Amino acid sequence: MENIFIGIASSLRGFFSGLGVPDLYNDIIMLVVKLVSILVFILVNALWLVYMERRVCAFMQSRLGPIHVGPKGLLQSFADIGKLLGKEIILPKGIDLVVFLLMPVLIFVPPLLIYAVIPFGKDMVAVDMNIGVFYLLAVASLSTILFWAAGWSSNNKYSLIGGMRSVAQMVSYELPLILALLGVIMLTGTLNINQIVNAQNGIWFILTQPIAFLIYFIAGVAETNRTPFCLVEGESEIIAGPYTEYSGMGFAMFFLAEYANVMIISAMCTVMFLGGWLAPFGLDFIPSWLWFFLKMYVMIFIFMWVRWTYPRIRVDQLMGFGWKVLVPLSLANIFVTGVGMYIYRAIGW
Amino acid sequence: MIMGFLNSISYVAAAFHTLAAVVVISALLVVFVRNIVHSVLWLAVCFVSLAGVFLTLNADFIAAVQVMVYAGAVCIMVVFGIMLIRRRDMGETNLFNGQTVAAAGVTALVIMLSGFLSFKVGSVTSPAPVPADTVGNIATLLLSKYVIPFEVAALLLLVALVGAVFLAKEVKADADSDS
Amino acid sequence: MADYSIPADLMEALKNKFPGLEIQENRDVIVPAADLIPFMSEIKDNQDYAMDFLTNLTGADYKDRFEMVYNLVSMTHGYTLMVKVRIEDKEKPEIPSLCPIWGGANWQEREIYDLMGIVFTGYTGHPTRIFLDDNFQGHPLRKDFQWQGGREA
Amino acid sequence: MKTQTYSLNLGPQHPSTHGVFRIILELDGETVVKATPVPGYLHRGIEKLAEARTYTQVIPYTDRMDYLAGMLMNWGYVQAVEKLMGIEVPERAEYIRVIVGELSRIASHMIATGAYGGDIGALTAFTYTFRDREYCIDLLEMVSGSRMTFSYFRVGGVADDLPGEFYPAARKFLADLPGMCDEYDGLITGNEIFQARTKHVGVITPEMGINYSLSGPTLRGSGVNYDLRKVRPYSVYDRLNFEVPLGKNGDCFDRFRIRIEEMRQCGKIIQQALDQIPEGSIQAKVPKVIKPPVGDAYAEVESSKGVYGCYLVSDGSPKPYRVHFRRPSFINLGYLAKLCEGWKIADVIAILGSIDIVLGEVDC
Repeated sequence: MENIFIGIASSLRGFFSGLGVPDLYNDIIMLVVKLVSILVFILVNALWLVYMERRVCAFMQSRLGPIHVGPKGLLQSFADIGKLLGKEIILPKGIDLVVFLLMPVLIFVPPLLIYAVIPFGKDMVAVDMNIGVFYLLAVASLSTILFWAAGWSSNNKYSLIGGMRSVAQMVSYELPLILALLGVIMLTGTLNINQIVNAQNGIWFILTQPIAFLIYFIAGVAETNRTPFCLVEGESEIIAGPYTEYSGMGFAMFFLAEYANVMIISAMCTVMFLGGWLAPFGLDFIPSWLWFFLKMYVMIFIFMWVRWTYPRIRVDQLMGFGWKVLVPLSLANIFVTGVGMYIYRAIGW
Repeated sequence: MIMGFLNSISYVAAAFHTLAAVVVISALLVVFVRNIVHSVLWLAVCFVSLAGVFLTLNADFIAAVQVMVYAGAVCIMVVFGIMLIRRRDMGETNLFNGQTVAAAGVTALVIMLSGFLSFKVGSVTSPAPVPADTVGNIATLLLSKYVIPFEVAALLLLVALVGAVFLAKEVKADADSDS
Repeated sequence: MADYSIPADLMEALKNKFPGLEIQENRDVIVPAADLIPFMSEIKDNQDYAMDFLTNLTGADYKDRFEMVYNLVSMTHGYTLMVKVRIEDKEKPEIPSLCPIWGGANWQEREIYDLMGIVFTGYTGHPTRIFLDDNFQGHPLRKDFQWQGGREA
Repeated sequence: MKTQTYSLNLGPQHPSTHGVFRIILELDGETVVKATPVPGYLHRGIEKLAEARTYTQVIPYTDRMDYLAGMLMNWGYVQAVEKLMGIEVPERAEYIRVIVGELSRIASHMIATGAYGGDIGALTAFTYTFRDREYCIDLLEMVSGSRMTFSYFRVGGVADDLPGEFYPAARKFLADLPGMCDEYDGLITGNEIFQARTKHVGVITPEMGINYSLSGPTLRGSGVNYDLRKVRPYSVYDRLNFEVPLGKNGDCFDRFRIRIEEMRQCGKIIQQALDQIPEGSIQAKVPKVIKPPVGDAYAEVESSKGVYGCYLVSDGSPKPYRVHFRRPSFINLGYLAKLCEGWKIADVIAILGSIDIVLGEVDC
């Protein structure tokens, strides 16, 4: 079980070299296979998350949620996608056509790029990058301009307000997000995600860096634009923000990208603070990738729990909270971590 | 035959040339498109492909910095700039003004100067291989050899930050929005 | 039913102040249109009455006149009072606006203007239509209004 | 720095305007410079329609005004007719009116509470209040056979007596009601973000509230003790013991909180009414064709939104000569433009939700 995916990969590679394919092309083929499987993974998971969100939401709201399509409503997401595919894509008057049509497509690029560096299990990472964490943060910041451009091109004031909010929100929450991760990076002294996971063999960083975890979680919720920081969509104020004018599959793409982003933030929480694919309490008989998913889904559930419990914060409160609470707190966390490490070394453990 | 052709080219070189072409074309489009929003979006394309160029040079850290600082943050700043432009229709916001000739002169001068300098220096290839741990080296250099410039830069940014806060405060007194 | 109307002696004082006042047997008060603003200011500001709450403002279209109806309440004393004003001019009904005295009169006057066509004077930019389209012709709550068009043409 | 304002058309199709209501906002960034409310998209001319119906036929129209608290709308109208005709309503009918009226008030406040949660962004609150409202509506269905537009009141009494199964069901609902209110308090009222969003937002001072003829929870949120059931008790409210919850600051939070407190008080009122309800007739002696004497009358009740009044003019014919409804939602909205100035877009939604309007009633 543990090595099932690695086994598949190596047998595939063996199959191709058996056919006489040179190593270079074999590498490229394997990369494509990995990327395609990541794409499939994202889509399947996003579809599942749509279903899960509805079930969790229904559970929180004391109702049933989707139960009719397929067993326990499992096929609901497929029905939704089918419905959305059949919808006409409405092009409002005065839009910037190219940008308008391009954004739902491009919105999937940053998540896709990020998944390349996430270790789904022991030795299960598409690209083991030296500066994985930094790369991840850099790419994640790209999606903001896509939201903004989608909002701008819609030629709708609600969309534009949503787009501007997404920019303002990103500016205030990217900083605490990065600063929170700095604490972990200081402890491990590396930007390599695999090494960070390995460093948590003894103790998970959620125990040594609880404040950083909290800051990362809050800023992560803000990054994914979910309640209580769902100002970008804010459906009771600005309808659906940048997605207001999108219909059919264009809207569905934004919708799925949101879930892809939720998965990324959850996966990052898992990797950076919850020991990644490491098995706790020596429960090694469960394969590492299963551990990773378990932890990731616990985080996703918490995300959903928060979403269906809290009201939405106001835009100036959001900025104030980011700049006046989270940034100083994360700076203090870095300071305390530095001092702590110094003392730790001075004692000489 | 195709296999032979594929084997003959260097993938890194191909990637470099493609990316370089994208950089140049997108940079030209930044200047020539008439809509300033499109111009900004092309600028983002330019920065991201520039990060790609850095990657072909094995400078992964610089590439990530390029994406984060330029493609991420600078574009956002430009967006804020656009929002200050008072125009209902963004169609004619990135036009040429009367100083085309002067600008062409300056540009030509810069190109000539940089061409002359690169010719004089010649293309130097470092015999040492690219170290795997670029980040560690950068950190060590920043905090030992270049610690004073590093601190001065930090101080400069701090001053800029305080100045920005001060300016924002002034604006607040004018009953401005907080976006 | 308890009695919440203004005591008789206070009514008498009002009658002395505004001779044009007509007090009906159910203690509703009919005020001449010219006296409306001074009368309303008096009963609002004089602490003996303190009619500070304009509950209801409406109008009715009779054959020979329009009648404005104002229901007032005193928060401090608990008095209630119905004030009526007769507008004899059926062609061009006009009456002073109460907006300077009560903010709450604004929308109610706009409603009456919209549906009954009574013009409220003395307050700039007021009244405008509130329910019906700005281009709508006529005032539906008038008895002589005939609906043109629509399903029942 | 010089900035330019822009206008934003909020509604008539917007998720948070509680129906077809439109506000034209003049915005500076996200801050409201000027707000112009535009009602009228649901105007059906009920006052005009009533002039062509008999007195009894008008009753169903009143349901369609505040369709969330139809019983109270019936009540205000029949009370005006009774006042005009001088009809004494039998005691049992008065108690039944109090019971169904207060149930309607609870149903209305539950929607107001849940919808306000939704306005602030907590959609879950909405489903909780709607779940509980079902029980309330079930009770009203037992009584009137209808779940929203009841038309249960008649001039001089009510249409039918309470059915036998109503009493245990109502007592069970009343026993559950405090728990439901506690749940809302825990889920919404106690939430930090909710309080940050609503406290000190959209403050109405008592003076301005009175000046602008506000009523109901909107006025009582500012601390003005003006509840017709206490100030000028009608029906049998003078025999029932209850309190009027009052706010302190007049902000959105107080207006919201008062509604939950009022639900608790409604429970107390219904409990007492059920205990005290006498046997007897449910309908006064009223002629078959209702022909009030020539004259006019104005009667008021305290509806869930505020003071609901009805002004009736009779010319002695079987049809009313003129009917005017003083709708609390409409008059409460008159202050909205002033209230919104200087707040953010999100606050406009919060303020509008805290006034708790029903567009059927605003536009009439």
